[in-house]
Amino acid sequence: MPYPTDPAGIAGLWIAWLLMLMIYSYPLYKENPAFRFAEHTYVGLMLAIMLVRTTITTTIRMVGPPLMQGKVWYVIPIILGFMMFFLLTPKYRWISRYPIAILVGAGFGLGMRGVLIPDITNQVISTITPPVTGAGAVDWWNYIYIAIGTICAVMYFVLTWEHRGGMGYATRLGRWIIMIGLGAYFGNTVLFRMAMLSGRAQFFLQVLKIAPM
Amino acid sequence: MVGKREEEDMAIIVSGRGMALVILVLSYILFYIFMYLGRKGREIPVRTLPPMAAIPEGIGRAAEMGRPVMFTPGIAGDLNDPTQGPQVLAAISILGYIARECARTGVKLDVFMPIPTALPLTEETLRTAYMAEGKPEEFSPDMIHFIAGQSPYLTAVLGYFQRERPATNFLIGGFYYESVVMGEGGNTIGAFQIGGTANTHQMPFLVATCDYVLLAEELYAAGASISKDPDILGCLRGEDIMKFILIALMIIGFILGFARNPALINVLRW
Amino acid sequence: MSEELTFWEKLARIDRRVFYWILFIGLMIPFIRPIMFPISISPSTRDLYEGIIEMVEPGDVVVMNIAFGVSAWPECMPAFAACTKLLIKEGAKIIFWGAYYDVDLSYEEVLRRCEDYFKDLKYGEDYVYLGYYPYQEAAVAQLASSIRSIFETDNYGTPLDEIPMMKNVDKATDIKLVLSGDTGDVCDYYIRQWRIPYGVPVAEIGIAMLGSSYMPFYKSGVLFGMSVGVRGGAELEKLIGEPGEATIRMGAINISHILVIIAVVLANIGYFASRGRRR
Amino acid sequence: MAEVLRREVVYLITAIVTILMFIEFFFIGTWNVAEELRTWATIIANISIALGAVRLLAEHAKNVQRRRAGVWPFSIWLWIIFLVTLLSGLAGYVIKQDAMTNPLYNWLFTWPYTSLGQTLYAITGFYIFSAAYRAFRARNIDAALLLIAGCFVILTNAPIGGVIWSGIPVIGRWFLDYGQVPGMRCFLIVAAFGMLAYGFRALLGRERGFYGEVAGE
Repeated sequence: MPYPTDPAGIAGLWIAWLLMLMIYSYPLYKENPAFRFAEHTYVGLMLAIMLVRTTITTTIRMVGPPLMQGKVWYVIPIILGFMMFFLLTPKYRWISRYPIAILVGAGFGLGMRGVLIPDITNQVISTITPPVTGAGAVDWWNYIYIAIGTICAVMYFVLTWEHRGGMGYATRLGRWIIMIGLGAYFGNTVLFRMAMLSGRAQFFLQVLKIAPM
Repeated sequence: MVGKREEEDMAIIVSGRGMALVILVLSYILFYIFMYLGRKGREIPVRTLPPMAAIPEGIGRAAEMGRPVMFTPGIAGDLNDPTQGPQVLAAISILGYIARECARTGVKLDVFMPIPTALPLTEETLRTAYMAEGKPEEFSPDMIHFIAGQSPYLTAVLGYFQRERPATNFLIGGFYYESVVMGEGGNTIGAFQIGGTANTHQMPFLVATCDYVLLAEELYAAGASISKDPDILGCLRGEDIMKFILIALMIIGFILGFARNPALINVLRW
Repeated sequence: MSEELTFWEKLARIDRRVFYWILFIGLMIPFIRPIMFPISISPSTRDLYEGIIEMVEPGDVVVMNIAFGVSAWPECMPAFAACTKLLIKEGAKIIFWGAYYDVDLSYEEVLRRCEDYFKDLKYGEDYVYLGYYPYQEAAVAQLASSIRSIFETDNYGTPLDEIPMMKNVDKATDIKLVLSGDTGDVCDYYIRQWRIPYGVPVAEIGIAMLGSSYMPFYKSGVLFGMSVGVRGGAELEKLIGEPGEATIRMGAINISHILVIIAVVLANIGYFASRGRRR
Repeated sequence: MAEVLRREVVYLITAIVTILMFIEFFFIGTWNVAEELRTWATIIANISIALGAVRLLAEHAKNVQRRRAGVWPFSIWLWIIFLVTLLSGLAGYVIKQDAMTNPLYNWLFTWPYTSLGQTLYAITGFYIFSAAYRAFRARNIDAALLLIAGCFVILTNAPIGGVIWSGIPVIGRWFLDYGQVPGMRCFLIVAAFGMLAYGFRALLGRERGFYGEVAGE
């Protein structure tokens, strides 16, 4: 955002800056009331923005027009939606199971039918697809590494048989290969977290007009 | 490439999705068979998991040093959450085992529980464990420290590490970033640590800070090996057979790959 | 406990807050005095860039899915803005929608960052903003079968049939491609409900960790390209020839990553040194 | 009868919805029921987001009611800021069909909310750095492999890695483009089967965590 010029914007900028310092007083100093204040501010804001955007306005948007067009049965999902709130009353909690049943059914139905091709067959196909014609030794090495690595790593997750004999060696290799995967994941996590933190360091300077906004 | 809805003569199954249907149906049949066998009393063993084997070692260490043991399932999810819930449930099963070991050796156990919905179950599990070891009087609800909210929870656990210096920490369950902080805190006081989670984003931190880690499905298997739930164990056996089938397919395909024979790939694309 | 501490043991006892301060101050340096090094382009980013150029013809309708919150702007926004610019250059018509409740602000930020590009475009003819849909697989699946069953109107209440660019667009098959900027697993939903059943090309422009978890999808051709976090953003900025926020931020990435490496190396030297002594 | 309504009927609905989704995917034909159900599920999910919020707000109301030491003033503040934001957003929606048009809501959203969100999200950066120094040790082969791969990737992601030694990005890129693939692919495959098993148990009514049955009753 450009450096604001109106008073409300300038006030907002400095309040945002102060709230940031209040949060970072926790790691940089210790837990204190300022941190708690800022944390509670965030939760209050988040809940309100969430409710405004989701439950209230989006429901009206999704259900309003069809009801206007005379599709009366759109009342049913609304009633089902509000039946969820019985989850909060121990005695009538079972009523909330009906909407949950639809959510769970749709969620698992879509999820299970969805994972079969991209997560299973496509992965097997990709593992056993040899490099294109004219590929060099490096490509063949990568083909062998990925195929053997995947086989051993999947074998590592065989959980109801003891890993004895040859399988023991394969699964040990499998675990190492999983560790290499997690290592790369770790490297990417560091990138993500540091990018986020650098954004805050930049903002710290921007408000003080040391860095350009 | 990917199957589109091309209406073929006499075809019932959408093209390109046949293999997916085969995998789905085959998996379900296998799950059902082994769940059925499990319920009939057939024992399905879970392979030796080094982290589980290390639990008595960790508790023995605490007994030697005369210090307590800490357990926490992380704050990632509520029991009702379809991805985090099963992890917390498995963790609570493992807690039952830990509690029995602690009761037997007389080691003090502290449980940090940030999930309100899991509180009753935790209490029940601990009570049962102490009862099973014949020491119901040693159980007290004060062993369970309930702290809501991520940062108060973190502060409480770190403070506890400094004060009580637990000999062994169990960080098993559904974790968010608290895994880094607690893993580090436990390391600094020289605790023996056993971790476990199915959240990929926290696995690297647990591996880097813990002595033993239960990865992904291992967590569920460990939980089931203690709770002896025939449904979960039966499904695990079924999953394993499917994994063997996939492994066999990959080995065949890998060898065919050197000959550039696309037969298997074409079958999988059916 | 009272025995003499070695150098390494003393070093290991430094208060953790010291590290926090070092890091926070270290991160500020590059914003005052930029540290720039050439950036190489990774294959997944290049595939994303070339894929868009190859596939998108002027007039094609493209979906930009905003599935990251305001909180992930520093990581996701540069790549997202760069892709928007590229799509506009290619003449695509863009549908924006999002699965995060704070999507409104993110959408406004995209418009602001690509101001120069949007000023010649007309809302409703060249781009449209449909707003928020619930973070659910069912919603994404339903968007694939009928956009109108989730969004009867655009975000400002205009019925979709009255919006010129939406007239003949209702199903996944009417969409040329989907670019999803994620912090969570929404792209999984697009893979399962758009890519596989309808064959719509999908690419990921999310946080860096997804660069690992989605790598198998990219390798198996399910995703046609992938931009990895802020680094991907910097690469895209280089490819479209407009160095921006991500490029500047690479300076801070340099500093912080070097600090992390030094920390890990020092810690492990100390660990092995003191372990050797104990034996 | 009541028992049947509470359990079996519920499991039956779950199973029917799940199977409908399968049929639509695998078999040729038009399946309007499945589409209608998905719209319903979306609306239900959208309404139920409020559930978490209601729970949290009730928790804070309780804090105030019981004057929980050190917490209740913050809980009051949370309620105040919640109500102000909610009402201003609704005012904007009622007047101009768009909550963002209310200046107060827009201001709260643009400044405090954005800043706090980014700040809280970034805090882990600190923890990772100190943990890198104080805890990430190559204590066994697993951790050693993880750290080696991790360090190369870290240096590859930062452009400076290639300046230090030109071999770093080559090795790091190998880890990113090939080295991590089998491990991550294995997670995909294993998680997919895990989901099939979990969903199958849900289909049979033998997995009940999400109905709130485990958490007591």
